[in-house]
Amino acid sequence: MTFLSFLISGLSLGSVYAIIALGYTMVYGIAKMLNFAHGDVIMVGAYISFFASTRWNLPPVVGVLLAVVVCTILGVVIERLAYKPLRAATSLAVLITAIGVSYFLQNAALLLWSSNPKVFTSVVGNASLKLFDGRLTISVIAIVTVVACLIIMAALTWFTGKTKMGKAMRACSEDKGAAQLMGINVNFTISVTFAIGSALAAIAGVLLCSAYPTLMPTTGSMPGIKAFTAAVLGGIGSIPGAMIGGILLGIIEIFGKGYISTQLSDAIVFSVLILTLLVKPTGLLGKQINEKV
Amino acid sequence: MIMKKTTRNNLYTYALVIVSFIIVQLLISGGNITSSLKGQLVPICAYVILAISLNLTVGILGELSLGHAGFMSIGAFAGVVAAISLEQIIPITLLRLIVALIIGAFFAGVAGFLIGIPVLRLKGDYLAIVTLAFGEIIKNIINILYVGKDKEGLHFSFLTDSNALNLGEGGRVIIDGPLGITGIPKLATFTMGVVLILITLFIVLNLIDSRSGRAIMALRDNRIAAESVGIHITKYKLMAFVTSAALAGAAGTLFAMNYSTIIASKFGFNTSILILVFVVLGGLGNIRGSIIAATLLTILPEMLRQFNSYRMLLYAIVLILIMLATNSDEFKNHLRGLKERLLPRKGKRGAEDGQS
Amino acid sequence: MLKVNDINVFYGAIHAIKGISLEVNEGEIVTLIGANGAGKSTVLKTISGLLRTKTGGISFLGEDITSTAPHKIVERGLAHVPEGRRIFLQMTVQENLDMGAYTCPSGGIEAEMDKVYALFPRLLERRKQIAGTLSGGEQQMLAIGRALMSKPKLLMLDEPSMGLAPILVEQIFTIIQEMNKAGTTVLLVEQNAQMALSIADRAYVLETGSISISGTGQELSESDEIRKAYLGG
Amino acid sequence: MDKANSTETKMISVPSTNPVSEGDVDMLPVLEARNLGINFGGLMAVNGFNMTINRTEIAGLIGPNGAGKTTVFNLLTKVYQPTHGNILLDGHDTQNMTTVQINKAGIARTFQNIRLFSNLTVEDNVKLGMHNHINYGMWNGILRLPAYWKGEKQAHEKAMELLSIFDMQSLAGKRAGSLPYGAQRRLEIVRALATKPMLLLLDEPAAGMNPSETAELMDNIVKIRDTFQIAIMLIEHDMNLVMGICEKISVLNFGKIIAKGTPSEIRNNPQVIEAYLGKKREG
Amino acid sequence: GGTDKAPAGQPDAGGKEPAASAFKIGGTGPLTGGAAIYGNAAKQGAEIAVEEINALGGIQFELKYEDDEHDAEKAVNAYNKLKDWGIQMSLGSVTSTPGVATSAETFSDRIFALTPSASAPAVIEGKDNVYQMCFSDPNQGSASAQYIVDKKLGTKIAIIYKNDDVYSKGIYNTFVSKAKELNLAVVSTTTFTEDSQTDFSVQLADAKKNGADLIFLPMYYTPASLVLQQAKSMDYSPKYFGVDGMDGILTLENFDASLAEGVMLLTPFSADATDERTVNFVKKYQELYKETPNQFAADGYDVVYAYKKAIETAGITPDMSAADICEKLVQVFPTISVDGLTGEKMTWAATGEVSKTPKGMVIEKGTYVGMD
Ligand SMILES: Nc1ncnc2c1ncn2[C@@H]1O[C@H](COP(=O)(O)OP(=O)(O)OP(=O)(O)O)[C@@H](O)[C@H]1O
Ligand SMILES: Nc1ncnc2c1ncn2[C@@H]1O[C@H](COP(=O)(O)OP(=O)(O)OP(=O)(O)O)[C@@H](O)[C@H]1O
Ligand SMILES: [Mg+2]
Ligand SMILES: [Mg+2]
Repeated sequence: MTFLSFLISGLSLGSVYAIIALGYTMVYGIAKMLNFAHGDVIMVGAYISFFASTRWNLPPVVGVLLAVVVCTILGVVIERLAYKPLRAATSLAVLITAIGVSYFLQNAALLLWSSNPKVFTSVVGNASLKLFDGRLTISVIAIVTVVACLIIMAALTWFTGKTKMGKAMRACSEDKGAAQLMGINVNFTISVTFAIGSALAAIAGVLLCSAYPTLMPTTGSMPGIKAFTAAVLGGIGSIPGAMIGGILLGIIEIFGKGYISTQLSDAIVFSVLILTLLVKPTGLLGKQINEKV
Repeated sequence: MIMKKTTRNNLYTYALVIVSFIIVQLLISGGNITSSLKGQLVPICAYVILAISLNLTVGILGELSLGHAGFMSIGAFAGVVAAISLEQIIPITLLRLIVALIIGAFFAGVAGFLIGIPVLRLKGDYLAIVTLAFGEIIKNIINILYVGKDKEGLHFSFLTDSNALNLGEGGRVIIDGPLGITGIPKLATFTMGVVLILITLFIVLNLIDSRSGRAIMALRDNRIAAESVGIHITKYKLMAFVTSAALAGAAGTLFAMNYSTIIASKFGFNTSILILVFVVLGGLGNIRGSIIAATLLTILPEMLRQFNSYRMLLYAIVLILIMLATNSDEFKNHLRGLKERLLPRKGKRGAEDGQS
Repeated sequence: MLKVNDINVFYGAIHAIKGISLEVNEGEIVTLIGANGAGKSTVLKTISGLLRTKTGGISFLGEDITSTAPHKIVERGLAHVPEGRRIFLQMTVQENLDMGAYTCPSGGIEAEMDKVYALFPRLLERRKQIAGTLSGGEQQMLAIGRALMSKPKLLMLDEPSMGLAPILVEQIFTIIQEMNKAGTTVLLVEQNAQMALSIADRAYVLETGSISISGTGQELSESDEIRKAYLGG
Repeated sequence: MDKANSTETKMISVPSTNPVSEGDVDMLPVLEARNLGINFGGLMAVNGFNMTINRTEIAGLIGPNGAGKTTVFNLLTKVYQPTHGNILLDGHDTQNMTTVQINKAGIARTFQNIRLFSNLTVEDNVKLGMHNHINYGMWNGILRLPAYWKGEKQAHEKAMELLSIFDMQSLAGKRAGSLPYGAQRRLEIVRALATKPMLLLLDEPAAGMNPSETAELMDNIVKIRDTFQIAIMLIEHDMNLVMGICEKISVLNFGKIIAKGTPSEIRNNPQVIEAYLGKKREG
Repeated sequence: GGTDKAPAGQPDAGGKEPAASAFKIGGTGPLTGGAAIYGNAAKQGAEIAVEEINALGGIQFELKYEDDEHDAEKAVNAYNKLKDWGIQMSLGSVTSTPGVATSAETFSDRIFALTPSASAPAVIEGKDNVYQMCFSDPNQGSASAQYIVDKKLGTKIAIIYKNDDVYSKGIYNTFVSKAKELNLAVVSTTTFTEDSQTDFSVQLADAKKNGADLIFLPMYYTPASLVLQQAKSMDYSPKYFGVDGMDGILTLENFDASLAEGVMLLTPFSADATDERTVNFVKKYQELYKETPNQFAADGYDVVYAYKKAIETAGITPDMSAADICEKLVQVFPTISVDGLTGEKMTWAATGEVSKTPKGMVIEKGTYVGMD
């Protein structure tokens, strides 16, 4: 029974990572940049949803929608102002700018919303399912998160694989110049990518804080890094990979804590990551692209 | 023979460091330096060395590392443990500091070697994430490491607490898990820091401009071609990585010896990123740039203190603007346009002021 | 159809194109020849909008496109097979061709693709292969095929014969001529000046960023100066 | 320098058809490929490939696009490990050798898509070719011991000498990536030569060159063979070049050799005309 | 940032005001970053005290807080900045790791320091001029164990502590050794870190599995609120015993107070206390900062009043140098007794350690109730 309950905790934590990782991998796979500010967009999304329900008394659904809208706009604006001017620069330059944006968002949140943590009200309430005479509890939010994660993954897979915009995104990710020569509006495509990534960040923020309800200006940064790790574990740019990576990461974290040592849990998670990459150097589902000589 | 362009360039770099040192010394002896700046001299030296050493990995070898602070951390802890345990054996502080620096560099170098062997087979972002992972693992391990000394020598223990060290009479706990090390003798000096920068420069610049350095840069530019001319990939990757780690270790010792306390959490992802910011801002492969960027960006947050709570927000904005200004043609054009538009307007505004 | 009027192009401080004017009329094959580094590719990139002119203007089908975004220019019927192929290395052959038809309504894509496969049967064989693992020549075929997918009015080719087997070079030139007969105007950049001149209606010779000579294909291939400098004779 | 250059040019003005000079050359072939093959997920890109190359021979490898020519080079240099067959280099089997070891053992190559160290100078590119012939280690370099100065001086002189083959001394300080295309191709050849190979593999050395540049290149290839007394194998689609300087030619189609022989034999081989040359006359 | 407003009527242009009439006091604390709550609270508490005292018209203070981002290096920078400004008495650092670093500096610079809340023993160890306003960690740990045994609150104890945190680990250490001494059974010990402080399911499962009836939570209230919430969703309802860092849990915006029902803690301060001083302070704090003060704010407030008392006792004037002030304070501090928000008749040992009686509190219906 402990095993099962650990597994469920792992799944729940993992699917939060997975949802963040999906947004991460989207931007990462297409704009070819490590958007270290992604975690902070999550934080903004969570704050918006928080204020919607506690201050403005809006129903949860409206709150989530509002968060999605605000984050989408935020993502696009950030892209336009901070990343677009760097299209021609090295990817490291963009990475550092993203870190600047991350600092900016955190400190702006600190000034606007104070450092005092807020307790998030779960958008689906705190209900839980009890199985085996109550020896096993599964919270509704865990189920919602896993389901949301699956839906988002399926939708993204369909979107990038089957739609015209999805194809344009793949083309941009490989060669922006050549994509332009195909008649693709590269700037618009990348904006759309950021819009989607940020909308997902808003949803991730709401779900993250519904499951783990403390909200502070730094709430997004650690899950952001974990999700980045998850995205790489699953294989950069691979949508199912991000999902599997996220869930595995959550499960490993919980099992590592539960069966080995809580003191070593971070080391365990990262060791598994390293071992996995040594065996599969491009992540679990990453494509092994051999350079033709 | 006419001096090579690189040689001349390198001389400028040494001169920059030496002249800055002399100026600062003059300021100090004239009493014209604020405590704030004076307090930052040693950390600036440490960050300069860290930036130079990371530039060796990122700029010269061309591999993104997100765990450089891990090596700094190993150097800091190993060096301080050495300095504390050698207190009686080597009473001369300068000598003890030097020994500590060497030990810090050695342990970090060994860690670089052990990590480098598996890691350097990976490519690009995968390698980056693994360096990040190692940085976090190092942090985690030091957090559960207990080291103490007594008459019988050093004692080690993992996971439990300092009691498990079973120290004898008069024993002293040196590393106390997450509590880190407290009561560190403040041996680091600005002069020593500058000397260490010069040594670092000597090693790195000479390495780059030699047969081995060429091979390292060849790997960066084109791995397949490098193999085709008979360059042993792993050997040179390791050479760069280990050198970089060892120098970071020495910098870590220097850094730690400037504060009375260090804890492992200090050397996490954020510090690694900070060092990376120095490197990218100074320019990949540009050693002098690293020195300047590390110095300016270490001082910048202190300069912004007058803005109180807006300080870190401004820091973020300045960082973004610098990145845009140095890397974006589009942004440069905007700036130029803005200047052209502002200049005449400035004149107009002056006129308005005159009227009112 | 295409009018390039006194353009100047810079790479940072390097003045790569120094006041070039040229014209391509509907139905023509025009070729641009010149030594390595003369600026041929730069001219094409400027026309398709990948690079911007500092001064001067470009018009296509009577409309000014000097500062039109590249994807808009493609929509107007101009296709560019860039130097170095620039195919999407991680996509399959078929996906690459699909991308070529990005601006087209999805209806006619199949038919167009069949035409390309008919031109290059090797691509049909390798339809599912990842483009990055194709041989050099196969990649070149794919690059040309991809440009044809958009049914361009004006096709600009940058060294299409590079790396191709002799038999294929001939084929490519035949294809160019056939397409031209079917109504596509062609602007061709070639190292293989002899063959280029033999199919061209008109030609321009580029020398370090400016046009030194222009004339009909025949005139130029008979000129001694040209023979010496570019035809290896 | 100038003087040496002019004498050398004289020496190669008439391409010799029988370069094998007396005594000192061992009659063992430099390279022997036996039944070489590789399989890419079901596709036999090269299949049953046999070939010998003698010392100081210039051999050509031609064939339609995608025939497997570059793949043969990749097999010989162990970029890919062959799934079938053996390669004997100087009589020794090269099984289990890596690309680096192959280069040390005496094969150097250029690439179809230019692969220079584009951010380094031209001189450094050549010095990297000499990497294994410059004998000082890391500490000698860092501490600037005498071995460093001596090694670098020799390397510099040797690099200049090699660059002079293509008259490129004046470009020594330039960034390799900034060179015009043709010069980049030539630099790749110089870099390969600097590794002191017994066998030099050139993959489409004339691609992207105009006819007059190609003519110059032909002279230089022959000159290289004569000065360094090495064997050269080249892939090329420019028939003027192949027919002009190759002493023997192999034709590959669908991974298999379909013809071998002298230029004139190949030129008139109907199978080769059908698969590769086309009807057009060759100059 | 209210620092510039706080010292009412003080012209803050330049340090060379005629015959310095105000004492320059200042400290460092995390005003940005993940620990910003603590720094800002201490700062704001101190600001209120300064305002009150300045309004009386007697002793005048000029207060300055610098951001240390909860980092030793930044704290030393911040401290040096205060030195340049002309600090005469220091409020040390708000958190422990920076506190250890800055106290070493104040010690060698001979500037007196009284830290509101840096509770690690290393902060004051071997430094005659560094004092603490809060309990030191060992005291809290052993006092908690003692209290649990004395009041028979639990027999099987589980502990969850923060493995990479000086405060948490410090309390844990002494709690465990005291528990051993008192034969209090610790049946489950688990940890978490800064990087993994979202999910406590494993830690709670371990406690539950080992039948713990009381969980000791030596941690700050933010992670603690998650522990409570997750335990509830697991249907696990042991008793909880917290430390002073737990105070503040009820001030969390939107916190479901029912989760904290029955949580016990040893804390010197509670915002719900009904004494006049507390009521007055809480009211002012809420007006100014729109938040309910936590214990850090109270400590900050008390530090300023302790300084006032010491200044009055020792007869210190603002024109004295920091070093002179320091020598006087070193003499006078062990002798004074201060009434504050966090304790009546607080006194100090010459080691710098405070002596005040912690109050055992239990949370009932969303308010603190004394436990005795
Ligand atoms: N990205 C660039 N940055 C700087 N200079 C460049 C760049 N691209 C080209 N150049 C320079 O511009 C000039 C023209 O180059 P371009 O590529 O147009 O020549 P080309 O005629 O197409 O030559 P080739 O036959 O080699 O393709 C050359 O001198 C080249 O070095
Ligand atoms: N890594 C690989 N994976 C799959 N197929 C490959 C790979 N490398 C080469 N091929 C296939 O093997 C065949 C031979 O390729 P190769 O590059 O050797 O051709 P080539 O003779 O050099 O042609 P070209 O003259 O066009 O350069 C091609 O059909 C190519 O698609
Ligand atoms: Mg070109
Ligand atoms: Mg090939």
